[in-house]
Amino acid sequence: MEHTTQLVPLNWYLLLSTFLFCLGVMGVLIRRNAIIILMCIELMLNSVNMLLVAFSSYSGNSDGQVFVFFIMVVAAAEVAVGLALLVSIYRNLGSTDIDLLNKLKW
Amino acid sequence: MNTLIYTAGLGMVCLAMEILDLRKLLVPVILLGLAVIFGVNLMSWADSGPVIFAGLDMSSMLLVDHFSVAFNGVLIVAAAFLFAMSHDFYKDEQHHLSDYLTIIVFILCGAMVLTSYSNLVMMFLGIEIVSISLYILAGSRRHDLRSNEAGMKYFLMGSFASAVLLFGITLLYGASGSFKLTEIASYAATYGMDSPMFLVGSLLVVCAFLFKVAAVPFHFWSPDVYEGSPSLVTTLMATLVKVSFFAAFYRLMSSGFAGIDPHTSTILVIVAAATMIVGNLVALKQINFKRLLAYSGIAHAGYMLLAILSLKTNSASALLFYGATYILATIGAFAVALPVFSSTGKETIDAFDGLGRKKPFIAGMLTLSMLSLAGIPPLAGFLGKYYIFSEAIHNGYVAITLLAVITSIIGVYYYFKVILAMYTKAGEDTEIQFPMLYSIVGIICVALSILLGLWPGGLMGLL
Amino acid sequence: MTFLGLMIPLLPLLGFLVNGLLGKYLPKGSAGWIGSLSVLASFVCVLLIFKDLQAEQAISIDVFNWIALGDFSISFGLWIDALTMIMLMVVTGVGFLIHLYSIGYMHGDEGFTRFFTYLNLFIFFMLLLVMGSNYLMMFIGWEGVGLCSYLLIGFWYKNEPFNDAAQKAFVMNRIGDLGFLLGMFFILFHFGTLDIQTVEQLAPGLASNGGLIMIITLLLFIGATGKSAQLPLYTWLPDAMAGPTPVSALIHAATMVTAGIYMIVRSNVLFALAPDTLTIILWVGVITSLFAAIIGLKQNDIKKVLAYSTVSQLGLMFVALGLGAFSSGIFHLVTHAFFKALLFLGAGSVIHALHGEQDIRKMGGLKKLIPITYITFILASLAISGFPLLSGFFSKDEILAHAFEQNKIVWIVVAVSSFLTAIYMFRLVFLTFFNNFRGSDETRSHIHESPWTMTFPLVVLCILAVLGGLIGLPAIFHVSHWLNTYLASVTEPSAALIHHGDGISHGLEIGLMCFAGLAAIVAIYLMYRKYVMQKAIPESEESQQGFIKAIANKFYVDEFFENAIVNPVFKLSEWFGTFFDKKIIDQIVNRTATTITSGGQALRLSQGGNTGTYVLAMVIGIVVLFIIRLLI
Amino acid sequence: MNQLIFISLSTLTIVSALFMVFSRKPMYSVLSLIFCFFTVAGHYILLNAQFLAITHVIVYAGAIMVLFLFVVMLLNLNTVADQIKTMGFRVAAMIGAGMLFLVLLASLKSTTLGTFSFPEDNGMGMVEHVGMRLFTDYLLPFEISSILFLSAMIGAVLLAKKEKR
Repeated sequence: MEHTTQLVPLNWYLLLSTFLFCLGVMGVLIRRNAIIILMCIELMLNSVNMLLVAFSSYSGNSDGQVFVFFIMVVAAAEVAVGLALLVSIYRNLGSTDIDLLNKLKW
Repeated sequence: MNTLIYTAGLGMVCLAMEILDLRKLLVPVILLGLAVIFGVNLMSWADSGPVIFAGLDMSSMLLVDHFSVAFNGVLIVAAAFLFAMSHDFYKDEQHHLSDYLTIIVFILCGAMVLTSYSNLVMMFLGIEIVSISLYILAGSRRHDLRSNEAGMKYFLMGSFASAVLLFGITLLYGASGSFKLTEIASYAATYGMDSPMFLVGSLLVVCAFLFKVAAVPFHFWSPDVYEGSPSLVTTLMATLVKVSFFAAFYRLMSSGFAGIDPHTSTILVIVAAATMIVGNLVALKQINFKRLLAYSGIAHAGYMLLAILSLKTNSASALLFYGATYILATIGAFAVALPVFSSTGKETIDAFDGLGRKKPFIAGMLTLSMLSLAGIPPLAGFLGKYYIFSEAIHNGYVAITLLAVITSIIGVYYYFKVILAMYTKAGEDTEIQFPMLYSIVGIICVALSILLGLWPGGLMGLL
Repeated sequence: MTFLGLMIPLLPLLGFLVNGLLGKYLPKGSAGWIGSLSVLASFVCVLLIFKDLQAEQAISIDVFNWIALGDFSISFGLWIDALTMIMLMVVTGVGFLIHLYSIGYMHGDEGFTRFFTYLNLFIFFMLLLVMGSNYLMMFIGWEGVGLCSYLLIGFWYKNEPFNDAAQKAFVMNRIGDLGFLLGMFFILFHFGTLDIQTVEQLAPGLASNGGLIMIITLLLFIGATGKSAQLPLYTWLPDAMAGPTPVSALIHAATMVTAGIYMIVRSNVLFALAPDTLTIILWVGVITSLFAAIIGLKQNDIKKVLAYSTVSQLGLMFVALGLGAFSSGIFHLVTHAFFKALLFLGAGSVIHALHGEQDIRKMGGLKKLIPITYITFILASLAISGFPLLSGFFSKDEILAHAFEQNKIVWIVVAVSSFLTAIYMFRLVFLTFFNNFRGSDETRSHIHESPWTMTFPLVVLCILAVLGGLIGLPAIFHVSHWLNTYLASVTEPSAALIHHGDGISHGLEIGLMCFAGLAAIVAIYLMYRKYVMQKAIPESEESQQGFIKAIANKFYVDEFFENAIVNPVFKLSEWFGTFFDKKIIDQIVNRTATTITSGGQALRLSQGGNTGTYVLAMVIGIVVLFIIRLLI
Repeated sequence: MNQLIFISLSTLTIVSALFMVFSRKPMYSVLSLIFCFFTVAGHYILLNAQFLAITHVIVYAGAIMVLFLFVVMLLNLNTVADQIKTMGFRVAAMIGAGMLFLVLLASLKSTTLGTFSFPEDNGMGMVEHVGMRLFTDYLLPFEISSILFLSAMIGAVLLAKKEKR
């Protein structure tokens, strides 16, 4: 009945995800605050999740959805560790600016 | 499979011992446990049945084959060395000892997953277990800003690389409809070259692996992180972790991508060439020993990439042999370096000044380790290089192999810098404390380096 | 015999282990005796084998199968044939004498034990080098002697940074090693084996593949130029004189630097199949021998003179190889090992007596003060100058005869350089031992003859330097040339491949010998006039004018000689020494090194410590890899 | 209809993501990212992954983002605007990220995926089905991920706990 209106090309999801992924990359590059960078990485992960779910629905195969759970697990663990590192740096440095972290070089 | 379960169990035991306040026994118990695990691992060599976990067939997740058993064996031995050294290294941090050791045990678990996965889900989890635990360990000197910096840098770049990896995995899934290596391989064999998603996905995954093994241009994290991390963690990253990532990379390329297509091989050749050049050249100018070994590790990654390139012949045993020799030499070097660092308070090459006079025996161990890293016969490092290079030539990569020979000759210079510092300079009169366990680890590593150099038989051509 | 063969390298290794591991617990000074006796024992083993081993026989000892990979395998094997025997006798025999000498020379040095540890390790590796049955074994020895050489050159460095000189030595040897390594790779992948004997047998079958054999031999020759200090990789050898004198005698005169010659003779069939390579070797040898001899004329450091002389003599050996006269090369190698080791040990004895003074301008008149050193030194100088009937005379003449037969230009150049040899050697002798002492009185009062451990080796080596020629008496003496006969089994396969002339007639040979002997005598006389009768002392460069004036009022002959020959040659020498040597060769090598390291430096600066930059680099890396992927 | 929903939802996603990336105040970034995650959950529902959508909201918006918020407040980052990178670097970064986007697009453009209708609710995204998969086929990774959690837990405590001295 509404067959034509229901069509969403899978390419659109591919495009959206790629765009969000690259946006996340840009965020990682241009921001100096470690928290925001971490959030940008979360954005990248989410773009991936979305694409996985799209592929999963498209092919009617739920592996993709299950994988998203694992990505969430990892993201949660990553965030916990990342924020703990951040707090410990903040205690020593009084800032979360990663450009101040340049003692190790050359 | 049992190997993995027992290792995870060992991690639990460590945590339990913390609760029971048995810290003193921690290292002996872990070493004992590793010995048992090594035995269990050996037993699974002959056992090629399906992987059964909780009554379910998990063969599509984990595949125990000769490749994984052999690499697990090497990793367990490496871990045993690291734990033996940790006893003295963490002497002043007793209250955190069990935390550190448990995390290292878990890293070993992750590394074992990496050697035996047969599904991208497991690969991803393995990579993350290893990486996340390493972020923690790298930043574990909480009051040391350098350690913080190392942890943070590693964390940010590592997570970024994980995101790239995931994007790649997703595209592979989108193309092939599965996470199983076998299905991906059959997809690759049928449509691989024509599917843009598959190509992009595989390239992104390769990039993520190149990051993990510190290949140029994804190597930038490694010198900084190696330098800033506590030295034992640096040893861990340079040895166990690096080799396990290479094993995973090899497994992915050989059983996931069904060999190596010409495009990927061109890219890997370029990356390997850049890696050898950058690693060896930059190392020439280093004064910090850990940084030096970081660049040396980058250079060695370049050589090990040759094994990945040489998939056509069965280069797995070349990779195994090289990995083992590299681990032995690097741990041998660090077994000398760690106590020297803590006695002199320096981590630069001149910390070794005059060691040849003060402690000739110890200096001899470091010399042999350096010579093995440099690839001077008859030490094992030479045979490792020789093995990998000859595999590469059999696969037709002549030019890159010539470059590898030339860069490895350049590389000898910086290893000799350390040797010459020990023998031709008079250092300060600081007393070098050299605890027993370090010497034992050093002696075993060096002895194995020599033995493997002279009688490679067993390990060479194992796979 | 297998057992004895194994013991040869193992005994010095044992000495190394005992000294290295237990040195601290042994009584002081015993390290020297342990070291020396282990080499002596090894020498005895060599003699025992020599007694029983026929010239055409060979012992092959496969210790174990080392690498078994696919189609080819490499055994950890030793190979003893006539050529090995000669080298073994030189290495262990001369090696033992130098060990013995070092006991006296290094007496009281804080690194006494360490010194003998390194020395024994060196002997071990050198023995591996000459006994290895395949190129890989040879390479182990090759690298090992290099390592010991650096450790010993740097033996007396304290806190100074390991300077340019050592870096240069290192870089030059690396270039050489690279050549060897690549040569080895090519051999492996085209012959499928690294076993020297097999390669030698297979090589003629591959003769059609001349280009390949030429590449292999050229690469091996590059290896040889690095180790044996030939143009352009020779300047490290004079700098290596910073090490203790026994080291210079052992490593930088008698043994290690001859490894290149040994390697070429070892693979003589391979080289014989590549006539172009032989020509290159010939000319490199010719130029090096002349060049180093000229530079040697103006050196004022006693050890530097000897170092350049070594380079020059090694050049002469390469000339012999280039002419296809492999056994003549070995003949000169042996006699050179005798007299050059003796010269270095004598120089060491002088330096020892003068408490470290090495400048010959501050010596003089030592002949009465240290008579044994004086007599042995002068005999060695006569031998190296080609004074009739001493060892150097025969070995050099053999090379000259081959040169005369094949290429007159080579003959002329080599004759000139051997004339120059006599000149610089006797300049050295007269300045050191004749006239009056030019140092301070205080130093003079302390001069004394060395202890017996030092003079005994001098005397033994002196006997060898005088009589060493007997192993290769030319045919005109109506005896067979022992060395040629002995080595025949090694050199015969290649002899068929090289076109030799018919040989020169006995009359001509006698004429050439007389000529050479006469030239040496003339050179000695000229130096005697200048440095003994006229008491000339080389001055620093500023007062050169006055120096010329001071001798201007002498005989016309002298004047002519001074202005027409000596001055230009000496000027040339100075120019070569300062300009060519230091400016060009060193510059090129150092440039290469600095280019590489500054490349490293530039790349190093890209590591700026900023996480953002690193991530950006990664992103760009991904983009670039994608573009590569899209384009290909 | 579906296309319309997709486009409007995607626009919201992109705008909130852009806002997150470019906002100078950490607090705004956090809040816009939370919003962004809600729109992603909307996509999940569109794609028939209902259980996942709920979990997503709980884990991301509920746990992870609250953690972020908590840290931002704890470290007092909500008051100051962030430092920005130099102009040159920002231009380079934009070019880099833009290039990445273009290269990915160029590589993927020839993908033939076709279109698809959002499937009938076949129960694939419901908790029963996902749970079954998770505890049968994916049991091993499920257990292995506990190692990851343990390790992260130890680590977080190790790193962030105040030392009693």
